[in-house]
Amino acid sequence: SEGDPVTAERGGPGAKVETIGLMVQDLSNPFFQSMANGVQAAAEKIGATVNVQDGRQDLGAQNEQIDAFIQQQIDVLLINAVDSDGIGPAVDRAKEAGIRVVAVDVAARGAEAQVTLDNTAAGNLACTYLADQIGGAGDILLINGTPISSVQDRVTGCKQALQNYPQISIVAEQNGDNGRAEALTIATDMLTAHPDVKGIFGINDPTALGATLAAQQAGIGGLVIVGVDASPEAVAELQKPDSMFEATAAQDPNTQGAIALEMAQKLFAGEQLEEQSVLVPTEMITRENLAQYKGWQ
Amino acid sequence: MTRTAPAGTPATEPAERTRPSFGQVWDRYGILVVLLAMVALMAVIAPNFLSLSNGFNVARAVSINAVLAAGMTLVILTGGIDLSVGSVIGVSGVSSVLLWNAGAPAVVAVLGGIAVGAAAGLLNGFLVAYLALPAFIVTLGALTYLRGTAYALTDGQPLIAEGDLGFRLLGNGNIAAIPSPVVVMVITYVAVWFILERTTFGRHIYAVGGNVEAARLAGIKVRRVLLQVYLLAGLTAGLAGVMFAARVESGQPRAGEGYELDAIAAVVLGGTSLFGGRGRIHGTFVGALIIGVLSNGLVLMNVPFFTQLIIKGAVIIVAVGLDSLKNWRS
Amino acid sequence: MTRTAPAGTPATEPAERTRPSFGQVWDRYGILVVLLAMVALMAVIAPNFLSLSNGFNVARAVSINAVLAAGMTLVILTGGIDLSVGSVIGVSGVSSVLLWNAGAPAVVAVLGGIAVGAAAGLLNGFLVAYLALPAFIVTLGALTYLRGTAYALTDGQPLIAEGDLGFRLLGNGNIAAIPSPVVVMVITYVAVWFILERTTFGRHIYAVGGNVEAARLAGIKVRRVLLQVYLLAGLTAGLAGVMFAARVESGQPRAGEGYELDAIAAVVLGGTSLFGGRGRIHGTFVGALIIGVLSNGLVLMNVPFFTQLIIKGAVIIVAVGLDSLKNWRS
Amino acid sequence: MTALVSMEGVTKSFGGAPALRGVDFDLRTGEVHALMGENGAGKSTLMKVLAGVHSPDAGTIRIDGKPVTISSPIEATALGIAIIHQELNTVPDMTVAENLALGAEPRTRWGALDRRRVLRDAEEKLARVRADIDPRLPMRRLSVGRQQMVEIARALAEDARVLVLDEPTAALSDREARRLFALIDEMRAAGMGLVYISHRMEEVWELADRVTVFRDGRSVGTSEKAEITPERVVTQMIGRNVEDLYVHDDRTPGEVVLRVRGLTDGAGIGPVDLDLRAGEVVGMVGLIGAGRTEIARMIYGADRARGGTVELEGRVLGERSPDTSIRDGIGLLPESRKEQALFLQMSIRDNLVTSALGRLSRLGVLRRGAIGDAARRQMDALGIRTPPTREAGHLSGGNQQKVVLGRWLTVGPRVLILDEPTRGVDIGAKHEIYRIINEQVSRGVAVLVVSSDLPEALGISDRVLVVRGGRIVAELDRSEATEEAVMLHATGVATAAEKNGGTTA
Ligand SMILES: Nc1ncnc2c1ncn2[C@@H]1O[C@H](COP(=O)(O)OP(=O)(O)OP(=O)(O)O)[C@@H](O)[C@H]1O
Ligand SMILES: Nc1ncnc2c1ncn2[C@@H]1O[C@H](COP(=O)(O)OP(=O)(O)OP(=O)(O)O)[C@@H](O)[C@H]1O
Ligand SMILES: [Mg+2]
Ligand SMILES: [Mg+2]
Repeated sequence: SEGDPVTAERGGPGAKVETIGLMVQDLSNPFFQSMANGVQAAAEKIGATVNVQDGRQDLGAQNEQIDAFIQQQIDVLLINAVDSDGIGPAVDRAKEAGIRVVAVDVAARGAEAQVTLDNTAAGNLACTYLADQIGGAGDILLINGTPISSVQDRVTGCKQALQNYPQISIVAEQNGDNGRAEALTIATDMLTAHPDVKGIFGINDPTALGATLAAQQAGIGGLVIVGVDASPEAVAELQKPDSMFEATAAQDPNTQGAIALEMAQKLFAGEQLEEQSVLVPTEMITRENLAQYKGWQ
Repeated sequence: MTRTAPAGTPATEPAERTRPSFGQVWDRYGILVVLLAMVALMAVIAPNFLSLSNGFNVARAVSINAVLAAGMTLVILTGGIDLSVGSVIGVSGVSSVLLWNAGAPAVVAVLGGIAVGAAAGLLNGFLVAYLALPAFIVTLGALTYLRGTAYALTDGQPLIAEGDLGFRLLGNGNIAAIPSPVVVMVITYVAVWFILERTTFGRHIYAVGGNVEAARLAGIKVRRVLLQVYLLAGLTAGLAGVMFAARVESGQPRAGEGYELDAIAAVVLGGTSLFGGRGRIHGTFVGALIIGVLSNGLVLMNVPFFTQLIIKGAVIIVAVGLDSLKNWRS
Repeated sequence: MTRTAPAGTPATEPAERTRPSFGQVWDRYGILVVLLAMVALMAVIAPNFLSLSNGFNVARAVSINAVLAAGMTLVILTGGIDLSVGSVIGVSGVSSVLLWNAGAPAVVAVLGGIAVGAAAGLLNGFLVAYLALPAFIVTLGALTYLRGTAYALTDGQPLIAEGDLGFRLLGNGNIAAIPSPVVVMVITYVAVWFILERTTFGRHIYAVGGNVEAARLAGIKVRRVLLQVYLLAGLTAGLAGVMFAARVESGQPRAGEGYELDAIAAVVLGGTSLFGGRGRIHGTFVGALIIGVLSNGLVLMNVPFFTQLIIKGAVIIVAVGLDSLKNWRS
Repeated sequence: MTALVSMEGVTKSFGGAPALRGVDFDLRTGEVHALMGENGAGKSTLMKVLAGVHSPDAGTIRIDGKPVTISSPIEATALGIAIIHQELNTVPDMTVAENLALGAEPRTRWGALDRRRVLRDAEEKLARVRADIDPRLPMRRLSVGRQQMVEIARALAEDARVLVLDEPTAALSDREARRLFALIDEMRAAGMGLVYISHRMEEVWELADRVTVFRDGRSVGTSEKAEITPERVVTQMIGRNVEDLYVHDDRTPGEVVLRVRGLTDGAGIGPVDLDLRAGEVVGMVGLIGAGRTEIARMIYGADRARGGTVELEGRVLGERSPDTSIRDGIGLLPESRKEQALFLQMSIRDNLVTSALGRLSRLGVLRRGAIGDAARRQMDALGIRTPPTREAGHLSGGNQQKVVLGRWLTVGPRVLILDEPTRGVDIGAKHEIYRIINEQVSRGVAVLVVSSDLPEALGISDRVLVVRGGRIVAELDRSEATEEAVMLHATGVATAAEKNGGTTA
């Protein structure tokens, strides 16, 4: 309904995807970089080109990027939205322009199909593990992040899990800005206020690793620190035998990207999808099973 | 050896030539030339850049920053600055959606959102004008507490609009085949242009920015002028916030983060002096377009995001560099 | 008819009194009082606030912003501004870790990181001093392209340090029971204090900021002074970047985002005028502490982060408000 | 003998606008060489070329016959050339001592700043010009006049062979001026060469050994002391002679328009009583720092008064501020036009109408036709012949001053207070300004003139008020107001005398 939308109907039986648009929340996070790599690799196999755009965690920017993609008349759009609902209108515009839209990692209102990580489950798993490790009782710290859909779901999941452990209480919850540095600073302060906590949950690996550093520097030992993502950084940390960073809920952005492209290709060729919504399972990675974990590509 | 001239000839003022020199022309249109050069370049290297629909894309994408920059121009003309406009976008957008969800009619929701922005601006203005606090710090503080307020209003969660948002037209859709945000932007600029060029208030803005002591001694109510200017900046930011909410059909507490810098960049690129007293609103418009064209073109060219940042930074500097060639004449 | 009055007292030079008035005392120590008041408050309401270890936490947390603010003070004293320091932190931190991973000895890695910052500052300085471009825009551009460069250097990935980082001491650990970053901070401030108060260069900085024309006519090489000031700002930012990398023991391309505003806030809270020519380095130090104490205390009290933003914003404004009470005497 | 300094064919233009069109000028040792000419004639520019501030487009400069190129102020200093610029060039936020040391700060053995010597040198320098100013004071605390004395001290300190004084007395009043003239004589005797730029004829007659007149970027002639006559110089300057410079028609003042009683700022200024009648010019004179400006500003409401009343046509005015004063019909032309009056980057037109926009707009919307007419009318009345859209910053001092005055004529107040209305203005412009004042008075406007130019004050006033220590210590009729009489009161000698010897009848 805007400008003169480029509604050249593309795709159809047997059609091959040639141009792919991929939009991610924040390329400065290795997680999304890996996702991009996954899509790139899959795209090369089918000989398509990918235009990757960084949302810089700004919904406004993602809106502009979609309009530019519409302009480019790309075939399919794989979108990892900063906000599931806020992206809705833009997704509609893309569909009107004849672009097939698949949501990756985070749901996107109006997307025709989605591959999402169960972020709630990830948070749930991580905190269950944490709870068990500290013996089902004691105080813990929760390091939250910038309020975007995926982060919120993890926190929700974590709190759900903790409902089964009445003797565990979250004594402090602060925002670590999804990053190592800020997490380090506030974790230092949180540990000062609550030196006797048993564990820490960080909404992603950078956050959890920042907390780990904080504990080390504060000379506090014996904590159980868990994160989410199982990023290379996290794997490296897990390999240190004495690190307090003990586990992380594995997400596989790489495969996610590949699956998303697969679904988009199907849609483009007018085929039916077995399921509109694929939920990538997540598993806890610990020192024990680290060997089996293949990690991100 | 005494040359005598007819009585009363005034001291000839060397610079009194009225025929515009190249320099003066460049002063006026330099930045415009920069824009056109950029458009030409993009047209050649960026696929599908030069098309009506993409023109509208750019205009639509620019509209929010342009509206911000319009209000910012007024503040900067008085020699001040407003760093809080980005956060105002967050608060006002959220407020308008809150109102809508509370069952208020669209008009009320829109006006409510704008009013919130205006209120924030009024407080900035009061602190700057009547308590004589430095604008930079006052609005930096506002940037911080307003963002906090936006989060607090929604408990940190984005706010989903119930039903379809009554004022979505402000962000999406067309008015007479022209994207509606673009229409809003144009109206804003006409209004600001009128204020600056056709009203006493406009003259007073230039006077206060040009020489505040002289303005006071000339009987201008300096404080009131300052108050009104920050009020207007908050108001336009409030409008931008509502436009943002309408565009994404939801209340995003994080909306507008960092937008203040883009707005200021647009103003300065447009040739307005950060020391106040000197500048034109159409320059700001051109400045906003430069930034918009650049972002759009770089995406179309599929430039990696960090390369985009490098290019953007460089272009901003080069643009003012070219523009400031005028200073080289003196 | 001549009315004659009794012999009038000689022209009283209103402000020639040299005995410090209350006002002057407040000028000097006003902001310090604000800090102490805040510490007292925190000591009462924030758990574990008043302890040596937490004192060190605050100092350590403050150190990076404080070092930034030290260099920023020099720039602002000349009437300029440097928005790029936050991004410099990213570039220089990443560079130092790159060097380390490339097998360079710790010292080289550190100096390399600092040099990168200095180089960035040098370019800013050249554009501001010799091409006379507005500092705000030049450094805004630098903020953008330097961030891009930081990403480019690491492909957008955080850079894990190989082995344990040779210069981690700069960010962690102690020197003589004092956290090493705190030691670095103190050295930096002593150095800047000496430059400003005990060298001709320092006088020239104040002169350029106070009245650039007078400085030029007095034979001061204005451009060189400006160049050096931006160079120093880049250098201190580079140092801050290396400290950051050492603290997080990795190269984070996102490091320092938004730090420029905190640094400027510290400078202005410290009583330095954004118009230049007026200010003291110890004020900046106090300003940085105010910000640090506030953040630390709020976290200790586990205040929700959006409430923290609201309080921080308000406190910044109130602090300058109290400080500017001095203006009320005139 | 070869000249100490000789400049030949010096040309300089700014952005295509010529300021100097091939000037020859020479300076001998042991002489005071006066430069005169209209505003914008090029006097300061020539001297800035000599001082290394501007580099000439063409022309040669010789010192002792040897050609030199002077491309920076430092090089000029090195060559023994010192200059006191027309505009104050001080750093307000630095102390007097630091200002005096600026650019040549003494260093300790280790290269650090030698703060003790900075202070010691400052005291010496100030002593040399016999100015009792505390070198520890921030510059901003000094009045314009005292800041000027500091500038003089700084210039004299660099024991130079050539000293240029560009309108040094513009901010000084008689006593300080006298002190300066004494110094000038000493330096001349010591064999220095001095260039003296001024718009005050009297000073030139008194000091100059030679006078060179500038016009339109050219030198139009140099006269030896013997052949200097006012007529000749003035004619060379503006192409005609000004018969009687100070315009003053005989007139009989009307009713008291403005009545001030017990006005004080509670800090050294006042209490002040004074009456202004319709159709009269009252001069306010005194030494620098006497407080004339403060009194004027308090009446207008630019500064808050702590006590006393101001009555306008029998009506007591309450809390005054510039905007209320303008509404009531009081206007003030401030002391320094660049800092307090002019909007340099605005057009002449906008400057002229700034205070009258209320009348020239409807519902806040500008009546552009009316504004254009009003501006054009004023420019004709003032004799400003240049496009109304021209930036005020590009005008010469004289025309700038006329523009500021014109702003008040556009408003048309009942009471007009003029603080140093002809500071730094050339004789032609001065004459026109006096004419305008006279014309206003004839229309029944009451005018209060603060002036440090004593002959001017006496020449145009019907009555003269002498200010000392923030108070009015004497009121003299036009008939009895002689320079001597005024100085007696201004310096306090008169009142002292009266104590031991009755009052004057
Ligand atoms: N820096 C400058 N840039 C542009 N024009 C200038 C500059 N300095 C002087 N001019 C112009 O050069 C001409 C000569 O100026 P100058 O100051 O030498 O005159 P002047 O004789 O000193 O006048 P006055 O008696 O008012 O001081 C004027 O028209 C002035 O506008
Ligand atoms: N900027 C200033 N700051 C502080 N005190 C000032 C300032 N200007 C003037 N004064 C003081 O106010 C008094 C009057 O100063 P001022 O010189 O303005 O009086 P004046 O009679 O108008 O002299 P003139 O007008 O010749 O300068 C003096 O005591 C002076 O020291
Ligand atoms: Mg001059
Ligand atoms: Mg005065």
